[in-house]
Amino acid sequence: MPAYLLEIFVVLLGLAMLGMEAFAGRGSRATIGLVGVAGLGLTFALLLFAVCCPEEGLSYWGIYHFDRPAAFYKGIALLSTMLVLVMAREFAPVLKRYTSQAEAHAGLGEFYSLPVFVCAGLMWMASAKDLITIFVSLEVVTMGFYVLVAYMRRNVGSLEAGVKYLILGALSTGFLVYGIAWVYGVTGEFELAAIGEVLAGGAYSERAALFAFALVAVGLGFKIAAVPFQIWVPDVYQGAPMPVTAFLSVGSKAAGFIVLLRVAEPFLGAPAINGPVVLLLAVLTCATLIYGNLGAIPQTNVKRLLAYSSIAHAGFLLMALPSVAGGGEIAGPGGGQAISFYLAGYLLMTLLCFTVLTVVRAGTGAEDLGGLAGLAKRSPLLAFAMLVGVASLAGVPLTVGFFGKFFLFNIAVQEAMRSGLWIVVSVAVLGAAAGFYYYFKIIRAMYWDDAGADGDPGGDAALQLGGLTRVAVVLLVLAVLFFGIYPAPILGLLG
Amino acid sequence: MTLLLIIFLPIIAAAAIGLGAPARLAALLASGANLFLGLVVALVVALKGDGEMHFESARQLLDSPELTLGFGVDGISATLVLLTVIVTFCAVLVSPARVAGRGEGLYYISSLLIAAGALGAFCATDLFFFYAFHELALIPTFLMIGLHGHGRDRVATAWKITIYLGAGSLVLLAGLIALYASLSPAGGATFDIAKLTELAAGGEVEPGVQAWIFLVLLIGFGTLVSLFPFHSWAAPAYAAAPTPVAMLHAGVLKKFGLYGMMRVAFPMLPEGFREPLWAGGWTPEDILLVLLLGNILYVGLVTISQRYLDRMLGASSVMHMGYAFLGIACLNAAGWGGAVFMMFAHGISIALLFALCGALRGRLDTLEMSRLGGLGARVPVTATLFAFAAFASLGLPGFANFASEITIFFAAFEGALGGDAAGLGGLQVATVLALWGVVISAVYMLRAYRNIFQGELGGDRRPDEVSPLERGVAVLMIAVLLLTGFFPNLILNLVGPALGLPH
Amino acid sequence: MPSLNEYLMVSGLLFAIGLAGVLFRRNIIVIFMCLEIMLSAANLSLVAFSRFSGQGGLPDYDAQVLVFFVITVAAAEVAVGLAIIVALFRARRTVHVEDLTSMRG
Amino acid sequence: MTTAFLILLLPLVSALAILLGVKRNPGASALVSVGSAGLCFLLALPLLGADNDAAGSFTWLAVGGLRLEIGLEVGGLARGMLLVVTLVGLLVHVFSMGYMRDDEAKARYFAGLSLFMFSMTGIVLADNLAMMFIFWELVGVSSYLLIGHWFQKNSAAEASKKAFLVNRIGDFGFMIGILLLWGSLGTVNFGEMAGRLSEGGYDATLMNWAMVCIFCGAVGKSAQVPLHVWLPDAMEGPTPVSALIHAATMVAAGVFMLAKMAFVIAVAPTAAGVVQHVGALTALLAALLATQQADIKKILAYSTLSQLGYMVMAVGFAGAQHGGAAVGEVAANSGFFHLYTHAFFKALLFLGSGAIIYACHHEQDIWKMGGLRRSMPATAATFLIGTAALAGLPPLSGFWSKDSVLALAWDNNPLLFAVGAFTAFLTAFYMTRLCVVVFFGEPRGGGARGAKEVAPVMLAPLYVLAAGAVVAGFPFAYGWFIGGGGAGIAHPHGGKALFLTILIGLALAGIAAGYLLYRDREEEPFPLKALADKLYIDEAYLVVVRVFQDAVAYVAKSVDQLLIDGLLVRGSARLAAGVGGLLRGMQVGNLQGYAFLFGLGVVFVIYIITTAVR
Repeated sequence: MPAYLLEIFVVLLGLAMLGMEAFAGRGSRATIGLVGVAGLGLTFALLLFAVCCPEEGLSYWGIYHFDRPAAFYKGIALLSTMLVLVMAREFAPVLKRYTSQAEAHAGLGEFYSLPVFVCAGLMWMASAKDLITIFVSLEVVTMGFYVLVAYMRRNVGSLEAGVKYLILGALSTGFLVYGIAWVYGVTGEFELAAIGEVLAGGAYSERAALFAFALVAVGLGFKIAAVPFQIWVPDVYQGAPMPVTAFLSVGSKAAGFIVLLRVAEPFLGAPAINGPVVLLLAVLTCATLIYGNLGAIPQTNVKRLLAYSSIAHAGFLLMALPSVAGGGEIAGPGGGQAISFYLAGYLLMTLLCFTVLTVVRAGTGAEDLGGLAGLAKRSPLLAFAMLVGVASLAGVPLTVGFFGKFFLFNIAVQEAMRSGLWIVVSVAVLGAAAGFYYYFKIIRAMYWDDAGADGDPGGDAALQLGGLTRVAVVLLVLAVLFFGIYPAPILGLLG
Repeated sequence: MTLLLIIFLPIIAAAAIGLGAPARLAALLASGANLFLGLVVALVVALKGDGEMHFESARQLLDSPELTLGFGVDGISATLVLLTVIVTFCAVLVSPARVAGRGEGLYYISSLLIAAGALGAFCATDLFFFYAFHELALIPTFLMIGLHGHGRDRVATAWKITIYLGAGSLVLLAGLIALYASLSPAGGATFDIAKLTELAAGGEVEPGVQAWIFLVLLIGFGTLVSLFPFHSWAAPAYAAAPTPVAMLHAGVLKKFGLYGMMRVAFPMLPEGFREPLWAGGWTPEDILLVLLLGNILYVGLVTISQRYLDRMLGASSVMHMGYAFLGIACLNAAGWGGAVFMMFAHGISIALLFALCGALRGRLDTLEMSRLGGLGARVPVTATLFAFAAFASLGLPGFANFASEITIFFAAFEGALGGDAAGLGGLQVATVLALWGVVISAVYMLRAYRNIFQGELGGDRRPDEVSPLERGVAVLMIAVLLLTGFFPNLILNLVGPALGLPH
Repeated sequence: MPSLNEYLMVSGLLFAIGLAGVLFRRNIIVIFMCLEIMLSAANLSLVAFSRFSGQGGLPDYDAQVLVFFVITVAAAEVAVGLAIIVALFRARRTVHVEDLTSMRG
Repeated sequence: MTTAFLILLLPLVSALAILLGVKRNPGASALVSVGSAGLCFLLALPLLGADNDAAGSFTWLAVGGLRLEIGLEVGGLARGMLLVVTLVGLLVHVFSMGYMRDDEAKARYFAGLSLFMFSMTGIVLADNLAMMFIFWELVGVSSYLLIGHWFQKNSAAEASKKAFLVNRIGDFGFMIGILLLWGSLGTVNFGEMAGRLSEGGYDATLMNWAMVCIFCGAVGKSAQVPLHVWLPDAMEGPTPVSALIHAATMVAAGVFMLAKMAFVIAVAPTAAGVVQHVGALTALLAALLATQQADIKKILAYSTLSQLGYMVMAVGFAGAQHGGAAVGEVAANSGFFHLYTHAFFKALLFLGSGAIIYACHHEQDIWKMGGLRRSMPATAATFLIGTAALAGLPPLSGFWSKDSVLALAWDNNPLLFAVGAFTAFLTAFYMTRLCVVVFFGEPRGGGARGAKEVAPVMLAPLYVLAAGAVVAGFPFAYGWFIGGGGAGIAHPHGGKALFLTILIGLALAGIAAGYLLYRDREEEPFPLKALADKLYIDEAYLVVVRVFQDAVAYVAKSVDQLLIDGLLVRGSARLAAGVGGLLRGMQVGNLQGYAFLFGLGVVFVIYIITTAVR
């Protein structure tokens, strides 16, 4: 079956869930989330078995392309959305508290269906190879997030986060569109492949091309949370409902990187402007690594800490970006592969952490490190899951996070050997070392600190978690460890 | 299969404990079985005596880059495997049967994981897993020091060792990547150590580049071995760590860096060691010689001025690493054999010392040496065991430590002054200076022994004797040291054939 | 007919005005309007580029397609944005940005 | 297994047996130890006549180009030395059974003695330097254990530590010397080294350095200046130990080693000069210090030092030329000759002093003794024999050996002869002083008043040693030890009569002076504080240790804590946290501020990318 049916199916699924919210009885509303998970799971199965993967890339109407990377990112979108829905079910009590008091009739159906629409946007984006489609799909995703972030409308933090995200997001959209206009102006094309040809050809204004790239980089830098456009991240992560934070950190970042990979490739591949582009990326990489890793050190709110960590990860991912154009010269996976792999791993470990945090948040109401105190005692499974997730984020070997980081360092070192920009590697090493500190702070809280010491409400009571969540947590732990030893399945998907 | 069993048995046991198996029993079973298997492996390798890899198993995980979950042992790794299984068994034995508060299982899980990491790293035939396994110890060490460590500084110490070693590992990782990337032919990236070594012999990498990569590896590996000036994590961490962790970390895990130098840095960068970093400048060899003297002389002096037994032992283990580096810097078979032997001997002896130190800690109110004294009259058995350990550590003949040190010293002078080579080179000068460390280590060890066990009683302390179990553990390790000290060829014949050196 | 550069200059000016508004105005509604100005500036550039890169006297319609999309997106953004701003006003009784500092650091 | 191996291993077996179980029964431990010593002596006897040098070897350690052997040779000097060691060892064992009868840790003591016998035999039988070094270290540790036998006493604990550490300093040099020889000759086997040297082609400067370094080992072990400080303190150990280890055998190991290395000294003239002068200086200095000591064992200890100085000086003449021919082996033999006569009379004197101390209830101050010749006649008689031998009265053994030592100086270096002769005078003087104060006059302390003659088990060794002290110097006796067919010992080449007159005259003068000055004194009549306080050398060392070791160590520790750990490690951690805090400060929370920063970022990005274009 043609791949684009998947997106259509997902959109229909979202609509169906909205319909359930509107027309189904009160009792069956609780199952909306389950329907979403099941529907997405079905889509995932279709993706794997009915669609994947043609020998050659397919193209429909010139605006929809389907190849291995596209399938890969569709898979990432589907998986992360499924997990976000699982999380959302755990989070429902908190949500209810902040939404339904005034309007008792408003259920949570929207909260389940919006991620599904976002997922459709993400999937479409994976198949977009021209700037127009990219822009539109990106906005579908962003628009969904605006709503999701501000979803808890009785919660000041959520609203504040929503407004900040909205204004800054729109600002970045402005730059992106303006940048796209300039790219078009310089090259006369929207198709990325054609743009690449023009840029490689050399008959254009280099300065204008670079100006265009800078504007696009601003817009996309916002999405991936690269310094200096990261400024929204901590506040929005902190304010947004926990599942949305998770979705933002995975979905939004993945979206940003898919686009950045595609858009940067023509510019990096053009000999005339390659130098400045690489330099700009190096500067952004260093700044992002420093900001993310060092800024995380003093944090005590776990969501905020993970927000800075998300910035840091963007920095690590950026290290590999300069090599996307010349992938053949790299020993080991090339830039695109490495970034994709990392994002897949990042999906697993981040969602693992957020799932645990969601349960803790729902159980104790705490979002700071104190809420995690004594978790090892209250729920050894959750503590261990969090341990694995955090270790993976920190890049401890034999977890998927290490493989990801390894591939990125692999590229960064080889780039440095070629270009002499060792500063990037040095900063990355220091940043990763600092990472041990703030990630292990979480481990410390769970295992060393005693619950109740800081008078947290949860005390020693065991935490409740639903069956589906339990399954998800166990599967995620296993996946993080399994792919930490045997990454071939993921790399195999990438081709 | 045997090797896989050795490596994964502790992991399985750790998982079993995590799922609720009786901790001590599972750990004892696993480490006991490992002790047996380790002996078998060493014996088989020794009998084959051909310097090849044995017990090889490989499962390719990736085609490009070629990544293999592969293990195998030659003489060098077999020696270290032997060291690991012995120390692990002893560490498990001296672990407390019941832990106050929570986390009984953690004691055993962490010992087993550290052991598994070390075993995996020593046996890996793949650069990636060689590196990855070593890091298995990171989190257990952090948790153990923080949860069950000693002293007021334990929290700060746990952070320090974790971040310091984490950073060192990352530097190492960068160096390893640069190494494998520059060696791998286009389109055929591989992590296979044997293949990389072969490629290195082809000599396609420029010597100048080799020198720089070597330097990065030296810093990375050096940090893990506590090479001066990257040593300040070690002594406080060992002092603060619970006994089994200190034993395993100081005794076994630390040897990973040295092993890496021998397995990776030298064979894969055959010209890097003696190539100037810049025209007419220092070579990595010069730097290493200076740094190892820093370990032996400078850290030796630091050791002298320690006031607490545990800190002193920690610093002493840093100091002794200088000799192992010296052996490696000899760049001849004798020196390398001596270095491996040294790793083995030091591993056992420092584990023994930490085991005894742990026994003392449990029975005394302080380990500040100047406040103790005369305990030899109260606890003669403990004193005797400690005397054995101390003399082993300061390099008394009869113990393996002496045999290994003397091998290294002789190796440094092997053929150095005969014929045309009349005159001392840098290595020989360094060796002469390093010899002074023999005096230094006697100073601090005897001072410690005198302050704790000899002289008049300091305060009215009536500690218990070591338990029969601790005594058995100590006797086992002393016996190993004596056996290999009297018959160093037991180890050297195992190591010898595997010493395929660059040049 | 004005040259491409003149269009671009106007467009740039418009963009700058929008940006300045975002940076210096305190009322969220006004900021939002300024953002729309920025999008319009981009649209202007697009149309200009389209006009000048066309062949045979016809503009390149690709760019104009994008302009329509941008307008659509802007409309959607306004809808969502105003909803959020209304919710904010209900909760906080303010639409001034300096009142939104509960999260920082 | 050859006899030599048996002799080597028996004491080890004894020590291990005691350690592993027999120690529960102290009496049995003593018997095991004494038995092994006796057996060794019996086994060593037939070796005297043997002419078979090599006694088998096996590879101890082999890796790469390095091969260290454990090989025994029972030739030349080793034969005599073996007999001295086993004989004196046996006697001391026997004596100890009495002396240590009531000691709490008798088993440990005898285990230590057996360990010492093992180590010492190893030195004697070693056929290469590496093996010798191994046992060299082992005698150090057995000495440490025995000096520190009464470790509950602070002084004993300190003394044992000091002994070990000072020896380690000597061994530091010794090892360097061994390494230099190994590096240049490619072997450490005595025979092979001699062969390589005789082929020529070695670097003379290197040999000088090597020999000086090796001499350091002897300086430490044989307590030569400046490393002599440990020996007087070592008297904290039980007196039989002092007799065996710190008089007769271990301290002589340095001389034995030098004698074995005479072939290197012969090609290293500068080093030979160093050896001679250090020996002479030690002889003189120690004799001077001995004249003012009050502790009976300290006097004997300084006397030992002084005699060791003689021996070292003698061996140092191995490099000297006389009449165009190197005296090499002759000099070694002369030094060794004094070593073995000294072993008899000094062991005798120490055991005698042990008997006295034992009888006086562990009183060691000679001024609290007196009149003991009446209460302990047998001990006094043997002690006087020992004194006469030490003073060099003919025809006792000391006379012959001292003659041959001083003959070398007489022929080669008048200055050193003068020093040696003056030392001989001092020797006679301080020994007479000791005897007069201890045995004559009236008892001055409670211990001396209650003194009774010691048990036969302690007297028997005294008799045997006294006999040895008398006859050991006769040519037939040293023929056994040194080997009749060898190069023999040194005799003065000219002015023989004058030479003898000077020596005998000085000895008699010393005795006379000692008797006249110290007869019927109640206390030291001529207190010379500087000498009594050992010329403040210990204090000087203390300062050196404080300044150069402890202070430097403290500085190193401070640097470690403040600079390396503090500034570099913790400082960078603080820096990271500080920067993190600063960055955190950027997150002002105000949307306007965020937009402004965003704008700044845009400017920054555009600035970078446009300036990067040329």
